[in-house]
Amino acid sequence: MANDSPISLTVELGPLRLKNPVMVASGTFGYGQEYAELVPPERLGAMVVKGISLEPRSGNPPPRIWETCGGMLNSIGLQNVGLRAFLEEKLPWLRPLSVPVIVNLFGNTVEEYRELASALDGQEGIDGLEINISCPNVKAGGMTFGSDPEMAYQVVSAVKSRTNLPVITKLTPNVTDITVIAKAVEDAGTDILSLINTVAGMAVDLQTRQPRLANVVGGLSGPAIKPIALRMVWQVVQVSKVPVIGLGGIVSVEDALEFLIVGAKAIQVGTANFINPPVTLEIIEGLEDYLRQRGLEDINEIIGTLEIPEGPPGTEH
Amino acid sequence: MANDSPISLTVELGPLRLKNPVMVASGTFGYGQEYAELVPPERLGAMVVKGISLEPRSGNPPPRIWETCGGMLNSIGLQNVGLRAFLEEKLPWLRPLSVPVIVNLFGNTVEEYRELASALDGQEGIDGLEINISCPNVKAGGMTFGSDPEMAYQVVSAVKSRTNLPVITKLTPNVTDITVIAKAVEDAGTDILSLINTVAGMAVDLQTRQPRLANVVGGLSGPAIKPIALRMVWQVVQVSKVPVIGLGGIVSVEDALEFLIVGAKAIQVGTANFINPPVTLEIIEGLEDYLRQRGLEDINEIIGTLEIPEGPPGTEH
Amino acid sequence: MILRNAKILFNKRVSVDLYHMGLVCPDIAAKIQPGQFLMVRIQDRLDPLLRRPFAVHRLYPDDPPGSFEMLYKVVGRGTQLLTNMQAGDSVNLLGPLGRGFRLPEEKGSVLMVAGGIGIAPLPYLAETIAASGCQGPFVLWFGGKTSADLVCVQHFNDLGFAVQLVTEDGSKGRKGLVTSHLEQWLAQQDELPEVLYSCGPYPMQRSVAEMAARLGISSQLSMEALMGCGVGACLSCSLRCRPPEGAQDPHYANVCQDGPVFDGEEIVWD
Amino acid sequence: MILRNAKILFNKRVSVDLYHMGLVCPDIAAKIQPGQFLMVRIQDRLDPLLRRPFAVHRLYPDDPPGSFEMLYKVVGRGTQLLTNMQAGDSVNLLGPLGRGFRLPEEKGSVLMVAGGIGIAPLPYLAETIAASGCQGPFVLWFGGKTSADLVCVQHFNDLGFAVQLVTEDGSKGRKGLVTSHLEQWLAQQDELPEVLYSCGPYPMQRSVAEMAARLGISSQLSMEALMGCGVGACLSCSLRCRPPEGAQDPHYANVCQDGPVFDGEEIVWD
Ligand SMILES: Cc1cc2nc3c(=O)[nH]c(=O)nc-3n(C[C@H](O)[C@H](O)[C@H](O)COP(=O)(O)OP(=O)(O)OC[C@H]3O[C@@H](n4cnc5c(N)ncnc54)[C@H](O)[C@@H]3O)c2cc1C
Ligand SMILES: Cc1cc2nc3c(=O)[nH]c(=O)nc-3n(C[C@H](O)[C@H](O)[C@H](O)COP(=O)(O)OP(=O)(O)OC[C@H]3O[C@@H](n4cnc5c(N)ncnc54)[C@H](O)[C@@H]3O)c2cc1C
Ligand SMILES: Cc1cc2nc3c(=O)[nH]c(=O)nc-3n(C[C@H](O)[C@H](O)[C@H](O)COP(=O)(O)O)c2cc1C
Ligand SMILES: Cc1cc2nc3c(=O)[nH]c(=O)nc-3n(C[C@H](O)[C@H](O)[C@H](O)COP(=O)(O)O)c2cc1C
Ligand code: FES
Ligand code: FES
Repeated sequence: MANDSPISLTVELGPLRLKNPVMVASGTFGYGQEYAELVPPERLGAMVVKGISLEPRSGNPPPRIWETCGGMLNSIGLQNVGLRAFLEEKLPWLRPLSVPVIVNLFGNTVEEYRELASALDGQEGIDGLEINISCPNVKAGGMTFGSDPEMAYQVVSAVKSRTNLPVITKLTPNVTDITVIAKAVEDAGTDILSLINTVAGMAVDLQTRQPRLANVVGGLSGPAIKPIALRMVWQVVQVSKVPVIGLGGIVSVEDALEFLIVGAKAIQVGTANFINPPVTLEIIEGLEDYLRQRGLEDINEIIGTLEIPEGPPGTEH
Repeated sequence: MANDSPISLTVELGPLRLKNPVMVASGTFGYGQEYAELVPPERLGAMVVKGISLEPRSGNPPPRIWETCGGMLNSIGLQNVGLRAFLEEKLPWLRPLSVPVIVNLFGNTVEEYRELASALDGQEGIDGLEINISCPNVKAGGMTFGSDPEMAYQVVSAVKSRTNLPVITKLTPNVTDITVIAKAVEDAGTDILSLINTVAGMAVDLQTRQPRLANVVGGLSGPAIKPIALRMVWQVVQVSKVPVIGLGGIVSVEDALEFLIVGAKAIQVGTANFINPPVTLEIIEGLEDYLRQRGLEDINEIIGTLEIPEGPPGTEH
Repeated sequence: MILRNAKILFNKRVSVDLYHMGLVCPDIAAKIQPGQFLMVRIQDRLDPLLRRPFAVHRLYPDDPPGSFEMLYKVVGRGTQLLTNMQAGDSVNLLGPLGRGFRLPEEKGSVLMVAGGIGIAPLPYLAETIAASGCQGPFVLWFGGKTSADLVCVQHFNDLGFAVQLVTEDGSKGRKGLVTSHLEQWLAQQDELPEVLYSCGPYPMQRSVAEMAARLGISSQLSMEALMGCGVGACLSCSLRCRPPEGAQDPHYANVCQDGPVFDGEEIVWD
Repeated sequence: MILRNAKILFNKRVSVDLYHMGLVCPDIAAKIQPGQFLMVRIQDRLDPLLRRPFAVHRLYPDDPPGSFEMLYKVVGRGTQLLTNMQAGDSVNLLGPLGRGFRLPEEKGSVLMVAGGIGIAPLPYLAETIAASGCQGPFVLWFGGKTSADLVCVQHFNDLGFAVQLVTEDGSKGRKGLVTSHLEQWLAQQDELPEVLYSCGPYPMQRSVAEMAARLGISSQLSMEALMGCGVGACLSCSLRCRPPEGAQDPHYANVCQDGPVFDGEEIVWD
């Protein structure tokens, strides 16, 4: 087909309108500056910045990373500059960019989430919030907010009560039934869901017989987890009324298409940024080519078009 | 060190005594016959055969398998010859072998598990049972037994009530907190725990926009899941009083050692049998070499020797 | 069942996406029958993870001893990697695996049908039949998308085969689907072939099997399936077949063990 | 920050587990400073997954233009794969990255300390210093486990360095740890070097830094860390450092961005 046929990659995620469905995932793209020489932020559908907390956090002691087969473990410990430094030092650089900036946030208590939401609400240059609920609830003995529907509900309600910004809730895969959490945060009013965060994992150094990560357990990301992420996105889109952003192991346009076909309205790229910094740009171009080759003009024509022949689903293996 | 120093790989798993800690995982080694030309079953610590049910099962329609990055998805649907054919056609070949034979079993109801246990109890040539609780409970709307502590408890009690054979309960990783299930089946009297079973996953064919598996969702196995398996084994050994068998993504002696060091008393090899059939024999030799190089004589000297420097565990990432 | 590292003799492109790979492995060469296959581990790393099944395309017992040839088509990651291999490198082979073709009677007339890469196992079968003293006549119907798919035709001519070519785009031989032209041709024969050997994509195999059943020709079809182990241990290579006495329905056979060669009548087609 | 595929000029073994790899990449060669590093993607597959950090060992501006050399030690999967690369192949480079070494004053006397593969970034630094018109004197203390670790000594001699060798097994030079011999040597000097550059394993770096602090020598240490991105985006390459004004404690710097070269005083040692 003619290369000049008009292709639209625009997607609407509730209140959020993106010129293309390709975002960068929190914690894997810094604040945009780090990769700016290779990836002009304006080219992206949206940019999710490193998660921030009310106060600055030192993070975990090193080693914080280990490579596994098809993936990597990280235990950064949510190190970040904290709210004030973010507003004073990072936001000014982000503000002029013509790309939607999503601020990823987390807290140790529901109150911290609430305060963060208030502080970020109405800040010029912020286009949405992504709530990271994969964090230990100190008041609940460190059980993560995201693994309990009730706690997840509280966090999301707290944030929603203090902001008019589009709210994305980011789900953890470390649960028995992710649809239960999805429904809970949907009831709490989240505008959008994003999944998955990292899968808890571990590795051991045979020389020292010590864990590869000082924190012992870390989060597994990268292509190894893609089948898990894709399955969960598919499960969630079937039950949820709000738009879903899919992520987990995406390294190519083919991967991105799998998520869109099962029903994700947008995707995020994380670990792949480290391996191949221009990967997001390649995916954007790849999506246009895919549509062109099939004589399609709008990315929405392929979102959620998974075709299930017949035969009983139901998971047996 | 002298190569003739006496090395002992013998491990005791409660009532089960193995000449070495290397087993083959259910469903990946058939009934032993398939690989016998390359892997003499007698060399193995134990052999877990393909899971059986009361009645024969056709399994899922094809395609049943798809390769992913560092792993594979399968949805065999627990196809098996059924109890009677197993006893009449498979067991006679297994009986004379001087290797502990573990029968992996599953049912759709607690009653089916109970009946299977009774039927297998006291059968000459069977040295233990492994309960696969990663199966949908038809009476509970297809929720898997293994994802609910109460249902898991019932299944294990039912089996224990009908057999004097050592009982291994095999845990599914698709849960929020695997230690809760581990404790439940321990209370129900399981003699041994094995983990992990496959992680639920999915893949899509971009040409057809159909799932790669006719069953849509399948079980992810192979090196990709090793960090998840290792983390769960570590979590379980800390809370459980019964011995733990570790598996999930083991392809080398190094992988096996990681599981032993975190506290598994034995390991199982699954997917790796397909890739490198003699892998179990290589692991057994590798364990001996590892001990020899360190001047150790007994594998038990390394089991559970994980050393955690200081610094707060607690999962943040 | 043998596990061996086999040296690569050559690895050359013979068409757009088709390659010939020559291998030496006397132990396997001595045992493998036409239609049986090998599980090939392309390299000793974990990507790609699983072995890939390939047929023996031709056997060269003598130059050098114990050598044979694979014909492979580049369809994905594994076969792409195969193209990077060079003479002197080695691949790890598991085999011979599965049930191969049964040979025809002394004076049986033989019809072979191939679709695309389905040609792969047939030259070795043809050589064996020719060497078995079978008189023929021998006919090969060979269909492809384009002329680029129609490789090693000369070799069949040399073996005394009458070769009929069909391409979907008409770039060589008759235009259209091999099965429709085959059907017309069979209608015109006053003597039908006694055995029909066929290898190709599922839809082609189905119409070949139905055709053979209608005409009462016994058909042997080499079927494909995605495979995990290749030895009957994983049950992932299922093909729906007629249930044996007393077995439940649906009945799934293992392509790797009960096949890859099946009688047309055994298979229950979607 | 530049991303380029760079052609491999040569890849030769220079010692038991040490290799020299020559690369051409004019854009990077034109910008990279001594002590800065590159994130190397060994191949475009997913195993190994992450890039690996390597220093520029020597720069060859002219033959051919824009070429340089890496010195690498085989310690695991990625470096093992590097050894399979051949002249003509290419690797993907991201760089120049990080903060390199600051050069000394015109008439500054220079002491370099290297432990094992820690020698990697020093020849390029030495060449640059020599070319900067700095008078020296120049001294290199180079320690290894065995003589096999002590490579490219001649090159330092040619640059006018007095080279002191130490091996743990005594197979070459003095026997023992480089730091203990260095300490004795420093005690005997009536003029202390103005700048100390050091690269090596963490324990060596610690004692070098402590030594320098005691004697009031300003030290620049090139530190290592496991790296995810190499550009400051993932925060995985942490090194505990003195907290800046008002920052909380513990303070973790990014080796990839705030380093890899740190002043000895910045670092808080375990
Ligand atoms: C018994 C048997 C014998 C075979 N003999 C030959 C042969 O001689 N020459 C040859 O070129 N091919 C042969 N095949 C097919 C060959 O095994 C596949 O093409 C190959 O495994 C693809 O690997 P890949 O990594 O390149 O593709 P993948 O990346 O694994 O997959 C790419 C595409 O190829 C398809 N594919 C993958 N595996 C198979 C498979 N086993 N069968 C059919 N399609 C598949 C997938 O559906 C996917 O769409 C045979 C298959 C079987 C079962
Ligand atoms: C700024 C910087 C510059 C470097 N320059 C050089 C150089 O010029 N030449 C050279 O040979 N090496 C250099 N290294 C170290 C090199 O990056 C590692 O040896 C390499 O990444 C190991 O990769 P691998 O896949 O072979 O090992 P892996 O399989 O990843 O790991 C094997 C072993 O190597 C250790 N290791 C892995 N990565 C690192 C790392 N980044 N630093 C230290 N140890 C590691 C692991 O702890 C593990 O025990 C440098 C490191 C840094 C941070
Ligand atoms: C180094 C690193 C840091 C991360 N930091 C955050 C974070 O601060 N907040 C968050 O919600 N997710 C964080 N994540 C998770 C990613 O955003 C993403 O959910 C996960 O990595 C899966 O996607 P991927 O496989 O494409 O990397 C981090 C991931 C990595 C690898
Ligand atoms: C093809 C296949 C079939 C399996 N069948 C069974 C089974 O019948 N019962 C069972 O408990 N586990 C079964 N499993 C799970 C494995 O026993 C094992 O728990 C899982 O594959 C993880 O180990 P691995 O990564 O080493 O393969 C099967 C796995 C595969 C790949
Ligand atoms: S491929 Fe495993 S049973 Fe056929
Ligand atoms: S390696 Fe990513 S921040 Fe340094």
